[in-house]
Amino acid sequence: MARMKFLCDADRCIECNACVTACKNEHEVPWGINRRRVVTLNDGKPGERSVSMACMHCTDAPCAAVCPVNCFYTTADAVVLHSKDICIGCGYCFYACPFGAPQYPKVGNFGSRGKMDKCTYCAGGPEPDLSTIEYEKYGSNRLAEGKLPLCAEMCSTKALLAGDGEMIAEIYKQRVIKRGYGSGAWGWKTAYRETVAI
Amino acid sequence: MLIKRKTGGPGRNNRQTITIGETPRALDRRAFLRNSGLVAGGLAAAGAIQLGSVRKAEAAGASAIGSEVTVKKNICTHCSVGCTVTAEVVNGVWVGQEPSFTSPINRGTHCAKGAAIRELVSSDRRLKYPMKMVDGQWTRISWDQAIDEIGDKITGLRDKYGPDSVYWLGSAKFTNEAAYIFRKFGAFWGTNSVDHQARICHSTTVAGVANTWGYGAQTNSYNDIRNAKTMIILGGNPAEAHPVSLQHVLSGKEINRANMIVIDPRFTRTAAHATDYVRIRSGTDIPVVWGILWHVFENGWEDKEFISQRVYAMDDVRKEVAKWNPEEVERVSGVPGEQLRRVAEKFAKEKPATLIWCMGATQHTVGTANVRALCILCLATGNVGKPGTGANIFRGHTNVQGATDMGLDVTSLPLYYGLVEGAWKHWARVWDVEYDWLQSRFDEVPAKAGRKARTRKESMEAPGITSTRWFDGVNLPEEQVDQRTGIKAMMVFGHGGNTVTRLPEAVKGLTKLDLLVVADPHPTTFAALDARRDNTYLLPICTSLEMDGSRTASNRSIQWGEQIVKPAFESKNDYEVIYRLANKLGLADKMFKNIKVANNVPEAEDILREINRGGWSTGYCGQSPERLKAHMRNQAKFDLVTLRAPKDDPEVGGDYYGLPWPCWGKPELKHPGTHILYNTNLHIKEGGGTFRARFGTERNGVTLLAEDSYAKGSDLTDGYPEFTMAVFKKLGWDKDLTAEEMASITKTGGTNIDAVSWATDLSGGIQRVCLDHGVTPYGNGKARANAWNLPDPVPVHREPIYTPRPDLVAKYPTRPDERQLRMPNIGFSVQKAAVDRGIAKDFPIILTSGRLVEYEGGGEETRSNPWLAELQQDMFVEINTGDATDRGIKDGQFVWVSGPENNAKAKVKALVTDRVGKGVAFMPFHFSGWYQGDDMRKFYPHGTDPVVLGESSNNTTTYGFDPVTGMQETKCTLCQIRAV
Amino acid sequence: MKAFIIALIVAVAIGTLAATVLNEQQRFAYQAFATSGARVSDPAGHSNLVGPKWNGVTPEPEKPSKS
Amino acid sequence: MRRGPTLFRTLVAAAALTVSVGALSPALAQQTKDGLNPTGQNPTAESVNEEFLFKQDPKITGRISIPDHKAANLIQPAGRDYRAFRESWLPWIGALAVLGIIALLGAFYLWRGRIRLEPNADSGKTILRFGGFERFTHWMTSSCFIILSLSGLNYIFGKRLLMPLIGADAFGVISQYAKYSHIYLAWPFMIGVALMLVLWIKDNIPNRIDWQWIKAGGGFLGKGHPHAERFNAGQKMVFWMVVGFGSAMSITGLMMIFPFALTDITGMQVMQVVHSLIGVAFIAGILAHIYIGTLGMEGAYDAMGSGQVDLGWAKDHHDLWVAKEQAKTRNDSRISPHQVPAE
Repeated sequence: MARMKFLCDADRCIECNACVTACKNEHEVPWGINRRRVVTLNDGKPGERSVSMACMHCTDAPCAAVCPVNCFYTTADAVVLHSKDICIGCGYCFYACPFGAPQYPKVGNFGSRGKMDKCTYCAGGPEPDLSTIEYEKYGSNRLAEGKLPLCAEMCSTKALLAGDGEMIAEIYKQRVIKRGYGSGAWGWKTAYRETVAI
Repeated sequence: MLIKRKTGGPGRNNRQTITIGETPRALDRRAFLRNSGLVAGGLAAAGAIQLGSVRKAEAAGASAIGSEVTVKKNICTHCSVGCTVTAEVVNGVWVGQEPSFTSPINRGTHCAKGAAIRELVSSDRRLKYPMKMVDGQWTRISWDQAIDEIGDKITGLRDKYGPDSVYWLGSAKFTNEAAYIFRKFGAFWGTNSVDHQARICHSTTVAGVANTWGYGAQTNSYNDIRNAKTMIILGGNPAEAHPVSLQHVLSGKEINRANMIVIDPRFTRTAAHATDYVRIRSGTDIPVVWGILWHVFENGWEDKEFISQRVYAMDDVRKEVAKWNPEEVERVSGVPGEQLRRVAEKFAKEKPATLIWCMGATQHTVGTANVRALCILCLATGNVGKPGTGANIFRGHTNVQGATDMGLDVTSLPLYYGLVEGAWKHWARVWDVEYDWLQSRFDEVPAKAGRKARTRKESMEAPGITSTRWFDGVNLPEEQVDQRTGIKAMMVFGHGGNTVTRLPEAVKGLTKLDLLVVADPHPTTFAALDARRDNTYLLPICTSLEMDGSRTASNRSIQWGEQIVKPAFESKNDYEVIYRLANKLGLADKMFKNIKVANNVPEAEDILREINRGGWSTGYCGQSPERLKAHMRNQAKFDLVTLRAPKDDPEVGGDYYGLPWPCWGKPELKHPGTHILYNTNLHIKEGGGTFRARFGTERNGVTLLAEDSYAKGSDLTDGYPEFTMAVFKKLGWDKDLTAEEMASITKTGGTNIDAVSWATDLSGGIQRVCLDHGVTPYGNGKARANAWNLPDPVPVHREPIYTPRPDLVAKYPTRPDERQLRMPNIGFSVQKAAVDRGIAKDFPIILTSGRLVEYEGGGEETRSNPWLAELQQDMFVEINTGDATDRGIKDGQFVWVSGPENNAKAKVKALVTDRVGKGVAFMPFHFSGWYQGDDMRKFYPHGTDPVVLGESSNNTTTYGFDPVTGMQETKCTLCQIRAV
Repeated sequence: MKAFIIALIVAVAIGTLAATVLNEQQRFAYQAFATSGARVSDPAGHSNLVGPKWNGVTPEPEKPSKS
Repeated sequence: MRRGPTLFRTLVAAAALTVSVGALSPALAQQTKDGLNPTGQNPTAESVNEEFLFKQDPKITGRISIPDHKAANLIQPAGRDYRAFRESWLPWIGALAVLGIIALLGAFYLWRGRIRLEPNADSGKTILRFGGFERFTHWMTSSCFIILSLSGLNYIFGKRLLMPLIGADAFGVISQYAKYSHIYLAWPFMIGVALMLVLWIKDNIPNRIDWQWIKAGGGFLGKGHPHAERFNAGQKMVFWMVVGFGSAMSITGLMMIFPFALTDITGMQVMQVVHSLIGVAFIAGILAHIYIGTLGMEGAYDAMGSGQVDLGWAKDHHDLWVAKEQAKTRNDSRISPHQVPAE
């Protein structure tokens, strides 16, 4: 079974934000919730790199572990999803998440911030695949259609890779060997406790 | 490279395959629900409601519900890369976007704008119905009323002030067909004041490049950059302006381990990926290029064979370059000699090398000269006309190349036929109207201010007023404007109002206009500056995603876009609005004589056929709608790097993707198009070519024709002039023409058949015969290092009007005051005054401008798109950390940016960053809706205000125009920044 | 006992008051993450992901998924 | 056992490193000259990497254009440490604290049994120990505390104990309401703690008598009753525990109710850790308090029940206080210094 991962090749990422708007487009994500974002490091200085980040669908995901109501589950593709019916919007997952993925419809106070929302790896939620209710709560389910997350599919420079971890690691490895440099698989150590060895 | 999951088909079946291999820890979502046990109240019950999706169930092909998903392909309306947009449409609603993996240009990818483009057609901020301003209030009117009133008003203005009193501003977002009929409309109306955005982006490129080697366009393509071993990106930030192009740039960089040199005043997102970054002072491009060439010549790195065979007067350049020794270059531009030596060596020796430039090179008072210098750098190093080389000019809008080709330009007719009698007669023949009638439409201009009177014929051949100066055409005393009266009415189609410099003066101009018509999907800045009380109309136009037609990408590939959905709300497409207006004015029968019109909508395919019938000069003759549609159907067959389809393909065999012009001869000839211009290593039938013999055969006894250089397989093995019947007769090739072709040529030529040329022969016979002989119809000339017809035949450095280095002005002054394009250009006086008044002391910071990836152009459209607007919510100025500290400015706080003219000021947020050097500030130019500190949101018609508003960078920009094209200076002026 | 009952009533009253005040000052993500340059349309029309009332409650099922 | 301390170590290290980052950055900054920077770096070769950035700071932060500053954090591995604490440590600490105190009390009960009233001359008469407002304050705070602690424990143990019993959906709904009650009832609790502080602080200042009381084992261990004022040392400890833990819970709780208002993600994690650790300790402490106030000692409950206690009991346990009260009554005919008219 495939073990789905994201890998952002920072030596390709140009902070074009296509991944961000592709996500908005695909799932009709409202203003204020960013399932994916691009962070620029060392801005304006030589060595500047941008990295597109969303839920990394960690191995042994911290969000799932700390959730007081166990609303998370991991699919056979190793995608970390959650149930908005069970979620109580407590925000613990955000504290535990190394990548800042969880978002809430309301901000200001902890009380009634609504159900957590995060990147689903375009794999919907616990409702029946491709149902309206699934779409409305979690967005579309491209995985069930045999497609990959739209952010990666639309990445302007093919910096953001999505797919089976071993395959995308291999692609990245080939790239680094070909071009002679690479700033690494950002977040992999934290998310998957492994990195792409070149 | 992405991996599509191979297991299973779409939909539910696929899910099954996933659950089968379930690992013990993994939980299928249904299993998860099952395991969740006791169902509590209504919360979980929701899961049982409404099975089957309105949207994705169908998208996945699981046709549980009847309606079908149709897939439509169009072209992204933003930059010029030409990304294919694949839309999923259900019941006439655009419900989803899919990656266009088969497009050889974007290969499924998009930038932020392209990935969010679906929102454009359903945006709640669109203009929904025609509106008219009555006593300062926007009121809804019908289309019929709008066309009637506008038609009556412009007719009245024409009768009173002449046709030149109405200015026709077109759009780079037009399809080729709309651009073409807009230009045709201008001709039928009787004015040459028909312009569009190319004026303010690459007009200097078109002028400079065309004057060097023939055609003013990107010589190679985005894809071809993959072949380059060295690339210089000068004055461009494609990472933000053309993100998808970076896919090719970075792949090329990786595959070839290529040098990627970025020359820019700003450490851009592109520069972050460079192998060498050269920071220059804004406006010193020529010293830098000459500085590079100095090392090239000094070390003998130039391509001597190439120069002797294919370049005219390189020695004139050597003389100028000799002045730019490393010390002088460093003194003027700040770049140390050693670095430029490295750049020079790489560019000259690690070949193929390509030069990429954008508006950082073009938007200057020396824009044309900059472009010329860049071309000369390519010529000197032999980096033109081969894969991986060339001047890869990244243009700005989806169809700015096409709209330029279609003649939305004050100096030309469609397809670069100049405003000369022969050209007018050519188009009169194509249009099937009397030349004399066309001439009668133009104005007679009385003598004034010491200038001679102008006849109708002279008016017909006089370039119009540029879009950069339209408000000067309103504001200036009438005797200074070289036409009967100043401009009285603006007809603005798809063009933002905030994109021209000196906005405060544009506002003044707006108040004085007798009529303002804005035809656009959004109200635009023109409509929202609170400058007018009445005689203002807004016409809702659909986006080009809602219409059929072709678009020419920067690489000259022409792509057919099909209507994705019907025009939203009450909006209409450009074809219909132009047709209705022509109809109202009584011009429709003549204008659309040979074009099919159904329900007031001219058919795009038929317009393209008319373009094919007249577009010989640029090789727009072979791209029939049928061929273009076949290309869109067969996108997957084109090679990523060569853009060529395999020869054996039944539909598109051997073609280059999008039949990049020139695509010679009639469509039946099946010319493949020209991927790389001036490539002598290919037969012309395979897309080869030579430099264009456009400027005669010799000058002062020196030949202008190529020597010992010719395209592969050519019957003529030396330079040759462009082909006319006279030349044909000399060569005896006239016998190769068919009787039918001869009849057409005879009809065209009339009494002087010898003058019929490859560009005016409507039969296509001359081009066909040329192809058979392996020669380029336009001749085989030399590229010009000395363009004697330009103000600076060999580019020389001239300091910006507002320069931070007044000490250099004496040695490098701007050009003297002169009259250009019906207007005075008093740049010299302004520069002198600025130096005398010590402006550089009060305004010590260089202000430059540029693009953001999220927005485009004037930005009304993209700022109305919430998915994009969320990412850039505030107009800002990038200010160097040091400058910010000196002024006590913190990141994110509001500051006033003030400019040296009109007491201009702008309230923007500070973005403190080292992207800009000390003494440099940068502002993006996409914002509008705040004016000198005031929020103008309430002036937009209700509900049509863009999501994000901000100060326009042009509130603070200043005087300065290129002498050749009237290009404005946006990249180098001065400002002061203070905390609010 | 009276003190105990009153204590419970007052506790609930203060709790309710706190709930009201906290909910009152609660800000939607689209408000919190918008600046003075932007006027964001009320995303109530957006039925996706966060529910029509932006409270995380399951959206009305009869709403069309996209319009 | 290793991850818990790591979190705190990183926190300390974070503070220490903030200084050194400032020292490092000039080396990276561009050299500028006259508004120009023609230094010709090779931006590709100098690209930053994760390892380098983690050496500077335990979390990687950059620039982002959306106005959500949290989003500028790219990677914060401390989330893993937070998780390790919450999932590997906290349940054990919590269980140990709560079950441990129950076990201790059980053992104590078995050993000592219920401490009975010792009838003496004054038995049968009563004296007002807590006025109505005092009792109101106590019960408001304590009832809130019970709900807070139950809903609080639910965050830790709910999914382990309750969820398997009733299923995810029902548990989700219950937890949702538990969360609401936790947040909203925190307010009367905080008010209650504040009132207690005001009402009882003057009777709770530690003094020498307390020392004697402690030395005498509070009367639990030895024979006879050591002297005590209104509150003996044990009660004072409960008071200060309530005030101290209550304030700590309030501060950390408020920080969590208004997330990111005053602190960043690291701060939020620290608040979480502190809140939960003190929480379980508090629960354990209060369990002991409940024991001694009800089951553990006959007669003690009346103090908060009706407010009237057996005078004999009072004289045994709070002899100095009774003496003072009786002296007052003689002087100005008042029984209780805290009389509430409504009662």
